[in-house]
Amino acid sequence: MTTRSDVRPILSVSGLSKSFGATTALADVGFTLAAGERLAVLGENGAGKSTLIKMIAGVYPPDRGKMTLDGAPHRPSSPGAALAGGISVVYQEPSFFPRLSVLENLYVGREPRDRAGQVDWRRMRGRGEELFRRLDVPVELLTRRMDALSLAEQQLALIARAVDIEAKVLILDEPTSILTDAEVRRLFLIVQRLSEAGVGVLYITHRFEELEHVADRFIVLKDGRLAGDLPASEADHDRILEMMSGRPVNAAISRSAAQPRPVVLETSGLTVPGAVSDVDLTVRRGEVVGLYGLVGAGRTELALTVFGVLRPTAGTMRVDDRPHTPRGPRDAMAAGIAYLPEDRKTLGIFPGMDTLSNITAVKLPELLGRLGVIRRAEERKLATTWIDRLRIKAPTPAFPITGLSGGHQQKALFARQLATEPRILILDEPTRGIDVATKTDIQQRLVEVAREGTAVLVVSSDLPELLAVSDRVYVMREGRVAAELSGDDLTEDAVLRATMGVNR
Amino acid sequence: MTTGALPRRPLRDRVSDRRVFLAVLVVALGALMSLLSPYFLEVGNLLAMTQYGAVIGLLALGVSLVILGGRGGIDLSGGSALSLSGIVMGLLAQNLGLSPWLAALVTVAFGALLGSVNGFMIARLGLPPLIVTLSTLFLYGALAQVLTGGGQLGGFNREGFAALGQSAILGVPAQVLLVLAPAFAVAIWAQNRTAFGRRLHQIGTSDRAATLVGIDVSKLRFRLYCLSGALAALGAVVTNAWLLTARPSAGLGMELQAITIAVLGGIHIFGGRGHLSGVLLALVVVVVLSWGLQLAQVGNSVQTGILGLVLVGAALLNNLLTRRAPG
Amino acid sequence: DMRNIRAGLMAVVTATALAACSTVGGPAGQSAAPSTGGGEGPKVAFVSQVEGVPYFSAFKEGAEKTAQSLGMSYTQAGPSTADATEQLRIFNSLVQQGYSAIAVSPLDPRSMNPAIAAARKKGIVVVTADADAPDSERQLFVQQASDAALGATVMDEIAKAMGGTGKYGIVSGAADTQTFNSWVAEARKRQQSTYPALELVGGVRYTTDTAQALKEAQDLMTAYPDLKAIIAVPSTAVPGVAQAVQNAGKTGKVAVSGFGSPKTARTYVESGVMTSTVLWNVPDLGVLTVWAMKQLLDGKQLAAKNTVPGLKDPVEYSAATKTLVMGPPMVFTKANIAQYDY
Amino acid sequence: MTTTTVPSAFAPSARMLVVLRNALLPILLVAEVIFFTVAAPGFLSAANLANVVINSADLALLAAGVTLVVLLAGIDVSVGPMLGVVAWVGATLFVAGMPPALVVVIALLLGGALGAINGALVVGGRISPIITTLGTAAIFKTVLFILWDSTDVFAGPVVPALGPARAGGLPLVGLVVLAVFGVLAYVLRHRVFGRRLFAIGNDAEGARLLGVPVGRTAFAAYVLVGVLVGLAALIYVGRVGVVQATAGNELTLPAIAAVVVGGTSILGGEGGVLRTLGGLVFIALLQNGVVLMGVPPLWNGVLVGAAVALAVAFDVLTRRTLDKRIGAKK
Ligand SMILES: Nc1ncnc2c1ncn2[C@@H]1O[C@H](COP(=O)(O)OP(=O)(O)OP(=O)(O)O)[C@@H](O)[C@H]1O
Ligand SMILES: Nc1ncnc2c1ncn2[C@@H]1O[C@H](COP(=O)(O)OP(=O)(O)OP(=O)(O)O)[C@@H](O)[C@H]1O
Ligand SMILES: [Mg+2]
Ligand SMILES: [Mg+2]
Repeated sequence: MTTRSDVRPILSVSGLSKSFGATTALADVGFTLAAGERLAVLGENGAGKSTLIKMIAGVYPPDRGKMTLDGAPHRPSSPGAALAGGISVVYQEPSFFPRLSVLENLYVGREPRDRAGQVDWRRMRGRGEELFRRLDVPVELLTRRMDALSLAEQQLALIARAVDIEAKVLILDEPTSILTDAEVRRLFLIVQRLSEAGVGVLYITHRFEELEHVADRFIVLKDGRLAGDLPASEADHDRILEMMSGRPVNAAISRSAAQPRPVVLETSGLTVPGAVSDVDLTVRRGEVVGLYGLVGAGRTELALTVFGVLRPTAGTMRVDDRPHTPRGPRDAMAAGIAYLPEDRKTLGIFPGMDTLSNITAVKLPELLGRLGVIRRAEERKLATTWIDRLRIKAPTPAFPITGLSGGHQQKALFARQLATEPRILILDEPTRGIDVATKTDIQQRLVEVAREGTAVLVVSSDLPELLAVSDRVYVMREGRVAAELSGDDLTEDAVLRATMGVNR
Repeated sequence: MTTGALPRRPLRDRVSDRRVFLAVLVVALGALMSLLSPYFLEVGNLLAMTQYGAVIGLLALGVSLVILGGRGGIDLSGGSALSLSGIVMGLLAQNLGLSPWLAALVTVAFGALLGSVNGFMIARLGLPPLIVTLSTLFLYGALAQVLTGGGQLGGFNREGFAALGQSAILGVPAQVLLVLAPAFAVAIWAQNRTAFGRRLHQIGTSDRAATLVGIDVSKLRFRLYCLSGALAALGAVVTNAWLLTARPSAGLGMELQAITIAVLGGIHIFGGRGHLSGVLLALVVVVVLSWGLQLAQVGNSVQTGILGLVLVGAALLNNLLTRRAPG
Repeated sequence: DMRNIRAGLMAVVTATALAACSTVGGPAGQSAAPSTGGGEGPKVAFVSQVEGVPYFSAFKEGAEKTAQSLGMSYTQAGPSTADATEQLRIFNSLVQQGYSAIAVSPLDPRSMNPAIAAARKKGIVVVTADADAPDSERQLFVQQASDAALGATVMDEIAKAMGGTGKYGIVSGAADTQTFNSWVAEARKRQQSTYPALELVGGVRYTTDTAQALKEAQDLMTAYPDLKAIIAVPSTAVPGVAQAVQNAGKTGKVAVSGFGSPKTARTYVESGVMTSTVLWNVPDLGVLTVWAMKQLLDGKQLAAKNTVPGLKDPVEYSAATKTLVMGPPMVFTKANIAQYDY
Repeated sequence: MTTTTVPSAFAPSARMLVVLRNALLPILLVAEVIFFTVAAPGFLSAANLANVVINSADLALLAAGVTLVVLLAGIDVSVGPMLGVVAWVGATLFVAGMPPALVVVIALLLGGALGAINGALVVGGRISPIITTLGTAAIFKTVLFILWDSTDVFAGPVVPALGPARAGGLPLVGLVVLAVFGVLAYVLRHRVFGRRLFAIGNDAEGARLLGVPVGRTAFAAYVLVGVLVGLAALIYVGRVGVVQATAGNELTLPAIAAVVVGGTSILGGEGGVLRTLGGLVFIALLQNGVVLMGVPPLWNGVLVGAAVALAVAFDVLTRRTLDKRIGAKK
C-alpha cells in the first residue's frame, strides 16, 4: 500500500479525554489524519474506539483535548454541526429509521430541494438509484421499508448513505462485521476511491485480514490510551496484537479432528418461501458446521426456522431422529437448541436492563424456587462466573447492558447461550464486533463446546473464522445449498467459488 | 476485571430514583398540608384519608402492569371496566339476589374476562393497544348504561359486605388494609423477586429478544390485560361496598387519573421501566394532595390544576436533579 | 449547558405558576377563612352536585345571606364533575372539620347513605336539599318543587308551543343522574295522561356537555324532519339544544323548553329560540335550606306550614316524608327572564 | 454486492397489493356510507352531511394537530382543555366588541403560546409528552374554570367562515378544514419540516446524529398544534355559541381516536393527516348514522365502540396479510 504524497493534515486530535462516571473511556489521545489517508483504529473491546469517533462526530463533548478540522478548530456542538463541518459516520450500533423507506433513510437531513424549497422527490429518487447502481446494491431495495431489510442490507444502506455525503472525513465503525467477502471487497474499493479524491478515512475493525486493504496507517488504543501509531509498512499482526493487549497473543486456535458421531440435527427439503428452498443439512454431535453465503442467501432464515421462529412450508426437520416441529422458540429450546441472533440491538439485548439479567435470561427457569421466586444469590453467582470467564468489562453485574461497549454486549449474549449447555448451539455471526484476542478465545471455546458433545452450527460472514472453526461448511446461494465442503475440499477458494456460483 | 468490590448501585442512581423523589415529595406535601389545615395531621384523619386511594390505586396498578409490558401497552378501558363490573355485580346481588360476597367473586372473574377481550385483540391479533382499549372504553361504558337503562343498582348492604367499604381495622379503612395493601404488596414482591417480574421487564424492553429467550410473549401480555381487568373489577367491588350503589358511570374519567398516577410513579410510557412501589408512592402523593387541599377548602376544580402542576413540576425537578433523558 | 439552563428556567416558571395558583386558590378558600376562625356561631355547609355552575352559585347567594343574618358561617363546595366519590370525599372532609350542620344535594340516592349515618352518629345535623337520599338517615329533605310539578310544567310549556300535536324529543344529561331521570319520567307521565296526541321520538338522548347536546339535537331534527319541540333537561344541554335549532334555522318551527337557569337561557328566550325555561327561585332554595338547618340545630319542630324570613310564601312540611317543599315551579319567559341574575 | 432480488414475476401483482393496502380505509368509508344510506333515512341528504361537517370541524383540526405530534412519537392530550381556554378568551373578546380580525389573530397566538408551553416542557424540560400534556390538560381545565367564574359566555361566529354558515349548501368551515388539511399534507410530504417530523418519530437520536434539529422541530410541532387548537376554538365558539366551564374537555379522546383509527402509528414516524381525516370521517359518520338509524340512545356507545374495534381489526389484519404477500418482513 502506498502512502499518499499529499500530507496536508485534514483532522488532528490532541490530548483527547473522556470519562463516563468512574470509567475512563479515553485518556490523552492524539493523532493526525492526512487528506486522502486511510487510518485504521485498532484496540480491544472497550478500548475506547467508538468513544473516540463519537467525540470527533460531535455526539459527546470531550472532557479535555483539542481537535482541528482542515486547519480550523473543531468543536462540534452537535452531530449536526460535525456533519455540516464535513464528518460523515457509520456508527457501530446502526441507527436508522425503521418505518421509512430506504430512499428516505438515505436522505434524512439532506433532502434534495427545488428552487421553491420543496423536497424534490424525483431528484431524490434519481440520486438514490444512481448511488445504489454505483455501489452495486439492488435498486428495488430503495422502495422497501427499512425494517423489512435484513441486517446486512441495512448495513449496506447505511454505508451508502455515509459515502454519499460529501465529506472531508469518513468514519466507519466496524462496517464489515456482518458483511461477507464480496460486499467487503466492494466497500474497500469505495474507500479507496474516496481516499484518492482526498477524503480522510477512519476505519475501525477487528478483522485483521482486512487491514492491508484499508489502511495506510494504524493507531492502536489500549484502555483508552494511545498504545501505538505506525505506518502499514511497519505493522505485523503479532506486534499490533501485543500493543492491543499488552501481552503476546496466540491468534491460532487448536483443535482435534471431529469424531464421527450420530446426527443430532437434520433437515430435509426445508423450504421457507422467499428465503430458504429445499435445504438438506445435517449437524452431528461434537461437530462444528459452518454456514456461508452472501447477504440474503437465507442463512439467518434457515437458523430461525430451526429455532422455531419461522414456519417452513415444506420439508422436515429432525432432532435426535425425532421429528422437530417447533411452534415457537420455546419448543426449540425444549428440544435443547440455543440460538444467538445476529442482530444484537433488536433481537439480543434487553436494553433497559442490567448485565446480570441479560446473561441469565435463558437460564432463568432453572434459577427459580417456589412460587417462581428467583434464587438471587445463585443467579448472581452464575452471572459473575460468566462475566469473569468471558472477561466481560462491566463495573458490576448490575451495570446497564447498554453502558457496555459493543463487543462486551456481544460477549454477554454469548454467555447467555453458553450458560444453558445446549445440545444444539446455533450461532449467527457470533464474534460480531469482538476483538481479535477475545475472538480467538471464543472460537476456541466454541470448538471445545462441540468436542464436549454439542452440535454447533455457525453462521458467519467472516470466512477465515469459519474455516478456522468448522469441520464442515455449507455454502448457501439464493436460499439453496450450493455446496457442502469438508476435509481437503474445504478451502477459501472453493467456498468463494460456490458462493458466486462459479463452476470449478 | 469485574464485580464484587463496587457498590451494587451507584449512588447517583439511587438519588435519581423516582421513588426517592416521591418520598421526599410526600413528606413535603404532608408538612405543607398540615400548615394549611389544622385537621390534616389528626391520626384518625391520616388513616381515614387512605380510603380515597383504594379504588384508583387498583386501577393504577393494573394500568402500570400493562404499560410495563411494553409495545405501546396501555389500558384506557379501566374506568369503563370498573363501571361495567360494578353493574354486573349489582345485577347479581340485587336482581338475582346472590350473596354479595359470591357476587364479588364472580365480578372479579368477569373483570378478567373484560380484560381478556383487550388481551385477545392486542396480544393475539396484534392490534394497537391504544385503539383497542379506546374502543372498549366506549363499549364497556355504554354496556353499563344499557344494562341499567341509566339507573343505579343496590343490594350490597347484606351479610356484612358493607364492612369491606365502611369499617376500619385499627383505624385503617378495610378496603385499604384488606384489598389495596395486599394487592400492591404482592405486585411489588412479584415484580422484584419472581420470574413473572423479570419477564414483565423483558417483554417490556424488547419484545423480540424476549421471544428468543423462550418467553411466550403474547400469553404473558394477554395475562397482563386480564389482570388489569380483574383489578378494575376489584375496584368495582370496593366501590360497591363503599358507596353501596352501582352506577354505570362510576369509573368515568378514572382511566386518565390512573395513568397519571402510573407515570407520576415513574412507569416509563414505552414499557419495561419503572417500579410499582413508585406507583404506590405516587398514589400517596395524589391522595395527600387532594385530601389536604380539600381540607384547606381549595375548590375541586382548582385541585385538578394543582395536581397537574405537581405532575409536571415533579417530572421537571426529577429531570433537573438527575440530568437524565425523558422521565 | 444550554439544556440545563433551559430546564432551570422551566422549573422557575413552574414554581412561580404554582405560587400564583395557590393565591388563585385563595378566593375559593376565603369563604372558609371566617368559618375556621370560628367563635361567631355554628358552621354550616352545603355540598352541591357540581362546583361553580350558575345554578349553585345562585343557591349560595341566598344561603350565605341567610346564614349571616342567623349568625352562622356558611361554606359551599362541590365536585368539579358529577362524580359521586368526589362528592363523598367533600362531604367527609366537612365532617372532619367539625361543621355542625351539613346539607347535601346527592348525585345519587344511595351512595351518600353510610356517610350520612356516620355524620349523624357524630351529632352533626344532616339534611338533603335540591336532591334527596330517601333511604338515608338525613333529618330533612328541602325540596324546591316536586318532581311531578316540574315535569308537568315543562310538558305543559312544550305542548302549548306545539299546539297539542306532533313529535317532540328529549335531550337529557348523564344517564345516571337521578334528578334528571325523575323530571323526565314525570314529564312523560304528564304527556301520556294529558297530551296523547304528542309523540316522543328518538328516546331520551343522554349527553355530557353542550357540544354533545348540540349534536344530538341536530341529529334529532335530521332524523325527524317534522319534529316540533325539544325538551332540554340539564343546564349544559339548554344552550346546546337552543343553538342547534338556531343553527338549523328552525327558530319558531322547533320549540325549545327546559330546566335552564334564567341566565343560561336568557339569550335564547329573548331571541325566540326558546319559548320558556322552567325552574324555581334558586336563591330562595338556599335561604330555605339554611333556615331549615338552623331550626334543626336549635331543636325546633317544623309546623305543617312555616313562614320563613326572606320568603314570600309559607312553606309546607310533610312529616311523613320529612320533606319541606318550597312551592310550585316558576316559568321564565321573555316577559320576566331579565329580572333574574342566576 | 449482490443481494437477492425480488423475483420479477412477483412485482406487478405486488404493486396491485400495495395499492389495495393503501385503499383499505377508503373502502371502509365507502362501505360505511352505503350501509347508512340504506339503513338510515336522511343520512345521505346534503343538509345532514353539512351538519356532520360543521359539527366535526373543530374536532378535525384538533385531530390534525394531534397527528403532527403523534408522527413525532409524541402525544398531546391537552388539546381539548386548551381549546376551552382559547374559546373562552376568543368569545369574551369578541363579545366585548373587539374587531373580528383581531380576535382571530389573538386566538391563534394564544393557542400557539399554550402549545409553546407544552413544547418547552417536552423539549427544554425533557419531560415525556404524555406526562407534560396530562399535566397541562389539568392546568388548562382549572384555568378555564377560573376564567369562566360561573358565567357562561354567549357569542356568535367571530367571522362567518368559522360558524355554521353555508354557501350554496356547502358549509364554509368545511372548506377551512379542507384547506388546513391540504396545507398540512403538503407540508408533511414536500417541506423539510414535514420530513423531519417523520425522521424524528422513527428515531429521534438517529435523526440528531444526522443533523436534524430535533428540539427545534419538536417545539415547532407543539406550537403548531396550539395554533390549530386556536383556530378550532373559534369554530367551536361559532357553532356551539356558548363557552361553559368544561368546554372542549370531551374532544380530546375523539381527536386521538381519529388519529389512531386513521392508522397513524402511535409509535411515531408513520401515517399522515389525510389518514386522520379518513379516520375522523369514519367516526363522525358512524356516530351520526347510528342516531339517524334510530338506535336507542344508550346503545350508541356500544355500536360505536364495536364498530371502531372491528374497523381497526379489519384494517390492521388485512394490511398485515397483504404485507406478507408483498414480501415485506415484520
Ligand atoms: N454511554 C456510556 N456510559 C457508560 N460507559 C460507557 C458508555 N459508552 C462507553 N462506555 C465505556 O467506555 C469504554 C469504551 O467504550 P467504547 O465503546 O469506546 O469501546 P470500543 O473500543 O468501541 O469497544 P468495541 O470494540 O467493543 O466496540 C468501555 O469501558 C465502555 O463500557
Ligand atoms: N426471494 C427473496 N425475495 C425477496 N427478498 C428476499 C428474498 N430472499 C431474501 N430476501 C431478503 O434478504 C434477506 C436476507 O435473508 P437472510 O438474512 O436469511 O440471509 P443471510 O444469508 O443470513 O444474510 P445476512 O447476512 O443478511 O443475514 C431477507 O430478510 C429478505 O429481506
Ligand atoms: Mg465500539
Ligand atoms: Mg444473516
